Amino acid sequence: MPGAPILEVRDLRVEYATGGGAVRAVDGVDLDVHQGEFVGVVGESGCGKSTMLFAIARLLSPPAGITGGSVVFHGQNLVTMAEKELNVLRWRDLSVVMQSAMNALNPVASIGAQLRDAMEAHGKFTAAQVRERSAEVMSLVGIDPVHLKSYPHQLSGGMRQRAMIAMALLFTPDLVIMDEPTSALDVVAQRSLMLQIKELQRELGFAVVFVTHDMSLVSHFSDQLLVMYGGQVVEVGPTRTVFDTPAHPYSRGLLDAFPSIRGPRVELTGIPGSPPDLGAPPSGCRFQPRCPVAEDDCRVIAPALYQVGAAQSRCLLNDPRRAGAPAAEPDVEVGP
Amino acid sequence: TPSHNSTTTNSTPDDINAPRKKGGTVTISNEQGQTWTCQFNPFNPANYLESVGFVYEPLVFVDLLNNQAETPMLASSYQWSADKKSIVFTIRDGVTWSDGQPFSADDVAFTFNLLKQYPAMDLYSLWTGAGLQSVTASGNKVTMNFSQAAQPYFFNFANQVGIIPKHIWSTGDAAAHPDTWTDTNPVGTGPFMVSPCSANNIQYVANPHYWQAGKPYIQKVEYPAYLDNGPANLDLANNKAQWGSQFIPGIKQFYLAKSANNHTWSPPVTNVAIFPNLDPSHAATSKLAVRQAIASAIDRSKVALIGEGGQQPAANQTGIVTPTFSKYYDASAVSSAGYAKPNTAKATQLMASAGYSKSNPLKLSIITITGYTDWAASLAVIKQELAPIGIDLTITPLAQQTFDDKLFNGDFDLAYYGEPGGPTPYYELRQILYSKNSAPIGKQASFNYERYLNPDVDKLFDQYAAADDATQVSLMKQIGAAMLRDVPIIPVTESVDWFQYNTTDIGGWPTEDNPYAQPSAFSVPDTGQVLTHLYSKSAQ
Amino acid sequence: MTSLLVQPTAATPAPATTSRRGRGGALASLLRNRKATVGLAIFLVFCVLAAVPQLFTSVRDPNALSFVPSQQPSGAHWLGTTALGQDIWAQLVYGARQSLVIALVAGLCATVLSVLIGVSAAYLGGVADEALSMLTNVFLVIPTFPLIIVLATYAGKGTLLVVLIVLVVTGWSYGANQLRAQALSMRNRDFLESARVRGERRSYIIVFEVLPTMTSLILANFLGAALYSVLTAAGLQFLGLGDPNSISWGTMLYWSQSQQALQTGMPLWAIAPGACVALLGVSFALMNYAFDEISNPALRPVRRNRARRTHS
Amino acid sequence: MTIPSQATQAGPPEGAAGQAPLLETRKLTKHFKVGGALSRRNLHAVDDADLTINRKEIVALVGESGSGKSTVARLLAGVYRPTAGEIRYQGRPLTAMRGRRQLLEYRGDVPMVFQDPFSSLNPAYRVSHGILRGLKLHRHDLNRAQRFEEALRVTEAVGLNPAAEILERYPYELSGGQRQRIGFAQALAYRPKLILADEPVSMLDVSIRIGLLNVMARLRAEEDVSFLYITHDIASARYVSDRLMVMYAGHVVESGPTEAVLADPKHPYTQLLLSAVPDPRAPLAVTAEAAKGEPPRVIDPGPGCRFRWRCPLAIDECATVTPLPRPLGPGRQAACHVATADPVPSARTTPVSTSDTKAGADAQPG
Amino acid sequence: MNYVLRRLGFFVLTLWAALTLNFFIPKFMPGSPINALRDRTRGKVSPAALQQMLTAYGFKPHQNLFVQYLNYLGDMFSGHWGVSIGATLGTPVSTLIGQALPWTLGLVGIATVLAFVLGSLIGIVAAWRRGGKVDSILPSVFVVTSALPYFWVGLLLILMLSVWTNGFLPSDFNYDNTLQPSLSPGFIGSVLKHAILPAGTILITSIGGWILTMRNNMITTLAEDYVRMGRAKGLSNRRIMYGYAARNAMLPNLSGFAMSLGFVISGAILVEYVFNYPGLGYLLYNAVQNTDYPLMQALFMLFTAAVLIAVLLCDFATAWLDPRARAKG
Ligand SMILES: Nc1ncnc2c1ncn2[C@@H]1O[C@H](COP(=O)(O)OP(=O)(O)OP(=O)(O)O)[C@@H](O)[C@H]1O
Ligand SMILES: Nc1ncnc2c1ncn2[C@@H]1O[C@H](COP(=O)(O)OP(=O)(O)OP(=O)(O)O)[C@@H](O)[C@H]1O
Ligand SMILES: [Mg+2]
Ligand SMILES: [Mg+2]
Repeated sequence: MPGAPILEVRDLRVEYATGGGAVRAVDGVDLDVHQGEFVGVVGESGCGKSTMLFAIARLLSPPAGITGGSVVFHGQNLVTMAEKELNVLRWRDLSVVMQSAMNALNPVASIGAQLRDAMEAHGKFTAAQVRERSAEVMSLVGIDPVHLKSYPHQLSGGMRQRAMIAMALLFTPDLVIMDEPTSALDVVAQRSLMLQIKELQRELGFAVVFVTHDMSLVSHFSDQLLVMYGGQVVEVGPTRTVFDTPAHPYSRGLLDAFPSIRGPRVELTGIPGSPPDLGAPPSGCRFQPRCPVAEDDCRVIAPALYQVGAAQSRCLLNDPRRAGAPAAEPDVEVGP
Repeated sequence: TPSHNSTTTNSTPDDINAPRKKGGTVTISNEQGQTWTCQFNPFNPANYLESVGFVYEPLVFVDLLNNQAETPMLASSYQWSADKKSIVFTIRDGVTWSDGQPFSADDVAFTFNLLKQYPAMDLYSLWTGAGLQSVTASGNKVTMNFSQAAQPYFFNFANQVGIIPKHIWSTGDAAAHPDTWTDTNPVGTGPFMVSPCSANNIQYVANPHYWQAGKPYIQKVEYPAYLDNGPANLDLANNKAQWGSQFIPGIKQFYLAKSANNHTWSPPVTNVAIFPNLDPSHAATSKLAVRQAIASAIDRSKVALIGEGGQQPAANQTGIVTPTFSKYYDASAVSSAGYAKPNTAKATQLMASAGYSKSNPLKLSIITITGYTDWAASLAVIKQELAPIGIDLTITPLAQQTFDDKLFNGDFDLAYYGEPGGPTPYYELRQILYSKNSAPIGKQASFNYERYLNPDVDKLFDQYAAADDATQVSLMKQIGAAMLRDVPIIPVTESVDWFQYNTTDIGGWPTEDNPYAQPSAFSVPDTGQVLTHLYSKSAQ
Repeated sequence: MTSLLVQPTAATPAPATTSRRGRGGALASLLRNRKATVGLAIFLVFCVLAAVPQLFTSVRDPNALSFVPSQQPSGAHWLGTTALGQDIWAQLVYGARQSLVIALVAGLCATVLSVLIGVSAAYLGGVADEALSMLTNVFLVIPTFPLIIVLATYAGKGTLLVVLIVLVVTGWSYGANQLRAQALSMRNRDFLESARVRGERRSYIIVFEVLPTMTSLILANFLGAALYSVLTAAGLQFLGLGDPNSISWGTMLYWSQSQQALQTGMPLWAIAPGACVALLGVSFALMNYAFDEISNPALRPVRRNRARRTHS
Repeated sequence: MTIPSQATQAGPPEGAAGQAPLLETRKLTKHFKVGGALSRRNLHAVDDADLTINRKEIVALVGESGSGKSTVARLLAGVYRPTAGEIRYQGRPLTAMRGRRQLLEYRGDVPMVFQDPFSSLNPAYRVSHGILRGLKLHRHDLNRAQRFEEALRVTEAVGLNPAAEILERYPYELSGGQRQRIGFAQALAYRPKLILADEPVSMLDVSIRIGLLNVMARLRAEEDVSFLYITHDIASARYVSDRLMVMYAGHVVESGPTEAVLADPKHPYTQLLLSAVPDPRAPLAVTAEAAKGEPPRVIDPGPGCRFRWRCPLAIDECATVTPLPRPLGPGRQAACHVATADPVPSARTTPVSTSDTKAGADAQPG
Repeated sequence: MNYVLRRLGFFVLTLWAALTLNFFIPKFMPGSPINALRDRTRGKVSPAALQQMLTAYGFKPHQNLFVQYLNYLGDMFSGHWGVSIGATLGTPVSTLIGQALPWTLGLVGIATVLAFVLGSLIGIVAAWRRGGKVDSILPSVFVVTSALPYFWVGLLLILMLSVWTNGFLPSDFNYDNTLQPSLSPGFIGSVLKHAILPAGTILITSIGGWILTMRNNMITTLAEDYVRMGRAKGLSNRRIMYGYAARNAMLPNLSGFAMSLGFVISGAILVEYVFNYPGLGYLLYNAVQNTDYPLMQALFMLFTAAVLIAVLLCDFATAWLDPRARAKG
């Protein structure tokens, strides 16, 4: 990837304060996003994907709070930024598409009104300008601008998601954060939306951080793939590398959980057990209780991210010292 | 033929009748529980108290508290026929209506004939009950003919009916339905005129055309609406109002102690009594011994003292209200009947004869009206007094409507109640004891709720109408004796005309020494008398 | 007809049950809540007063006119005596029973009625639902207090029974509406569908599958109905529409008002019974609100957490 | 662990010949009234669906959201009464079953597993509640202790260990996967012949899904249970099912042995569906725009193919004549005027090319 | 349209049901206006005359019940409410109501609306400043005030601000009796002064409920994705607070507000009784005490209609503010 990353996340930590103690939902995540890049983030439900995204956009509200780390966007640390400055930057440079458009759109305001809202928060526009730009972005995502007058509940699921994306593209930001924008949709609709996002990205050149729990969905679209487990990044690398040669047993397990519609029919196993409770994560490697290849010291030693070819993996088995390979620095930064 | 010429009856001290200068304002504090409707139709029983006496005047005023002393009002005199079936009024000259029109005998005849035409207006059933046959005017005379001796009704037709102006009531809305006409701007002969009336206050101003020269002295009367006793009493205590007409709890501390000029005088007028159910279907209360026992056991003065806070006097078993009607009262009969003092021993014995004792008590329930706090307190005392003689009394307070229903239909063992009266005990006792006022259990009785049916007593009442004064007194004593003998009801205390007054600026109030009229603001037409006597000290 | 429905503000029962059971039963979590503990404590105190009033006063017949009237508070009469000569403290103590009985019995009956009507309406659906919700809505919209006054005035002497009936008749509709909405939202829950497919009878499903999941709402409703009953009954008695012979706080208020206690220098006579009504009401309200907090954790008081401080 | 053994096997499994299929529907139709009490409009959720499920067979029913899959399952489970058509169970029409007894028996034979593991268990009860109630209703021969034994057995059979402890828990104490297994255990407790599984895994995480599919396969192999497996995930349908039925807007548009249909989809809708499935193991075949539009809500439809607005191959006839299922090869049927029995030559190499279409999304019937 | 029709249908049906109830309840209750009037005239007037009198005023209890019912329904809708047959015998019911209505509207109406508006605002702010000082004490305080009986608060206020302070504030009636109604500052001042205590009572007892429900709704709404979305869009706090969160949180409260009007009336009766305020509540109390059927029935209908109309308006307001409600129809 050329140039410096537009987004640099370092050692990001987020906790939920609960009655039963702190739940560390994001635990030391590092992430780099370059101009125009498509970064896929996958992981099971509850592994902290949404929390991480909201932390990046500084959208967490109590009881969640960022307890450490930095989010540097265009050279500014969002974590320490004042709300006022943040508001200037939001949506112009960094926009968000949320998991469920039904909930993320204000149910009592028309789509047009919500677009206008966003525009008016970032400058003075005449009514005509607003109308024009709104119609423009709506057409961009393939919705008839007549729907600007519609209310969210009057649109189908797919249209709502598209409208959300249209809204995110109002100012042609540098980075769009997407939290499972397609998970409520049908395969067919999902497919067409994905293609559209990719197309828009090619056209407009923004970078995307795309969260999903469906690994196969991003397989064709993302440049970088980040696999999360239990609040941590367990594997990160170029998408194809991760798919072709998954280094972490969890990634392998995930891949093994997808039956194919074209390949030979083989028996798949999935991953037994269930994800860890982030309030009391298991000692050592977090995946260790479900890991088919776990060894004794996995229970004791918390692995770091180890470089494995073009990717990095958080598995002791990938520890170069263990494998006898030349020692790599643990906790290497993401990216080649 | 006895005739009453009333010019001589007024024997009040001079200073009261001495001429006064005009001026000053009186404020009445008499809780009504509602704001004013500003209707002054004197035949509307819901609000005639605000017009009769103030605006409308009767033919003759009868002073109940002073041996029926009569004051000629719109009639300067009258003459009964010998059989008392006909009466001729001589109508006063020189009276004008408050709108300046002259008053005449025609107006009087018109008034009474209107009552015939609209029975709803005939509040005292003159045409239906009293046997009125015709009312005619000729010159300054008005003649009323009755089908029977009508002397007892004199109080009603001469004293209670306010005379209305023909020239107003024979035109327009008033003529179309005089019974429901609102009469918002009443024209009368009385001392005052309404000006103005609002929901919160009626203001009366002196009638410049008033026929009693120089009267009224007071130039303005304020009659504010009170929704509750509390503020009404407060205004009295603070002398914001001078004329009070309601029960004041703890009157000594709350009212009298506030100022040396605060006074109270509440003359007794009727009885508050225990009404036992005499119908045979009520085994216990229809038993004479039980009633006698109750009558003997109750310490009436204690009830009056504790229950009524001493503001109502004790009653006696004859039902003659004393001292108001002492003339009819036979004290010796009472003591010889053994009711002069409470007698627990005798009562216990009587109960024993009926088969009850302290260990085998008679369970009785007495109904009363919710919210009559003094009655409740009285009953509490009665309950305590009846316990030792073997009566276990349950007090059952009922909502007014429910109480009425049960009382009228005879659905009770004992009821605590009081009935209205009149210028002599005859009126109250006839209501209570006359058999035609009764009805079988389950039917509404008009007054005789205890269902006392005694032809002998009926006869006494029948004779009264045509009888002369002395006979009337004797008849009443005989009726008192029946009360002692049969104990049809058990009078406990005497209910009074509530009256409080302030003498800081206002003089001329009726007092015990000079009871020239019933003093309460809810006694009509007595209010007219009081209002023409009051004067402002500061204006003199 | 559904837009009249007041949507229950409580969270859906599933998470509610979850969070409560999760930490050892409804009672335990109630006890952990400060508002609930205060409410419960007040309630228990009144329960004790109601159960054994004779432990707290030597007076046996608090309505008897046994003392010198209108005394100021003293050692002998802690709160003084009434203008009729009754010991105010004794009346207060003995009065707890009726207020409590009214609260509990009326609350319970009204709740049972709400459950019956609300849940059946939701579950039966169709015409039955239309009819029952119509009924509910009519009772909801009709101004109840005037109705109560009319009923209580005419229905005889305002005995306890009459007051109770009146309270139940007018008090059930709000809860029924809530429960119907809640049950309606559950009607097509998979576990009910599952019971139906299993072959369970309708009655079994309503009683054993639907109701247990609504316990928190039902309990909240009971507390609400109890609060309503306490206040309304006291109001009625205050207006003199109760049984003036009974010993209850509302009746005390009625007597004190009719004897002008405030104006005649006996404020305790009016204030003390009112305070008791208020306290009992407050105890129900506190428990109810605490219940809300327990079933909807979002409402609980938050302390600004450590996390937030790092970047604010 | 049992590999889906019938993977290669086409057509009905053994013992089907001469004997009535386990369950069969004829022209099964369900319409719903929509739009308030006064409205006469009908939503055609399922129209004229013929389907057959044989003994020991897993039939997958796929289709987009709203195509009527759940309605079919509910019709079969007896939750809804069909508007028209017939359901025959072991040769006997369902309508012929009289009384609660017989119906209970049917319910015992054909239980249902629900989609949402989070709401399909009553939160107020321990998870054993549903299983024990089911046993009480359907297994009269068992006493209390035996019922508990049986509950333990089925719990273990779906791979939950230790069964005794898990049965004592409340639903919220279990993970989604565990709850869904309880759902299967409930169904299994009746000793059913056929389990109607309505999207039993779609709410679960991918890592857990496959485990449950394996449970289904094993139950078929070991307990001789047939399944109606409803899903919109064709890959998982392929993984477990013997036969595949594709629904679109209330119609069954294609059916046949799973492998055969996937290898050579006849109906354009099946083709579209297949092309949309992402497959990380295969390279992205197209960059072209996928079909626009969404399946119509079928309210009082006229005649004609309901896919015609989105169909790249639509001809005039499609707008006037409703295509009926036609046999197209062994055990295969498709309801399309255009489809032919010949294999689509390019189907394998460029499976999505056919969906490169400009079908008008706005022309849908409302 | 369908929606409007349905709502109107509900309106008519409920009104009809309430009116019918209203017609029959007094019919089957003991007591009669005649007896009440007898008590009022202290028995001086003969029952026969009273009977005649009431007949003259339109009280005809012996008519065929069904005819009465039809007449009654007709009269209720046509506004021919008849004349009072109770303590205010002969006064047209409409006059009585006309006299009392402005006072109740002015006092109870304004106090209630004020409580709703203020309560909602405080609730919104408290929820927005979640965890702040206000928010931490607020629920406890207002849970307590919302459970206090109206009349007791009234009595306390009277005691503290009137009795103990020697009538610092008037504790009864709507204005000083010595004044004539006019627009003079003296009169208006008197009206306001007389309104302070009763209005304060209503405010104190009813504001808590609004604060709490609004706070709870707001907290729930603030956790919604669209609020977070508003932040993501970089909207100002005010815009999010009022335009996004409060507006949505308000919706469920609207119908609650309409419903609460019913409770307002009950509160009004007690408050007006305690403060002897000559409003509708007091009128009703009197009507009941005096068996004044026409007045009772007209008031009852008025109350029901008022609540219904409020519900209807709130329904339409909700529909106007919430497009989803419109769709549900
Ligand atoms: N309010 C909260 N209080 C406590 N813990 C929370 C809260 N919200 C989320 N969590 C925990 O934080 C963790 C991460 O949640 P998050 O929503 O980020 O997961 P996710 O990966 O986005 O899951 P999904 O795929 O289901 O959206 C979860 O384990 C969850 O239990
Ligand atoms: N009880 C019902 N009343 C009215 N319409 C219904 C009902 N149940 C289903 N429908 C409608 O019938 C159609 C088919 O619904 P169904 O639930 O069978 O679809 P599905 O294929 O299961 O969809 P999904 O994949 O979303 O579960 C839908 O348009 C749905 O709205
Ligand atoms: Mg998420
Ligand atoms: Mg479905």
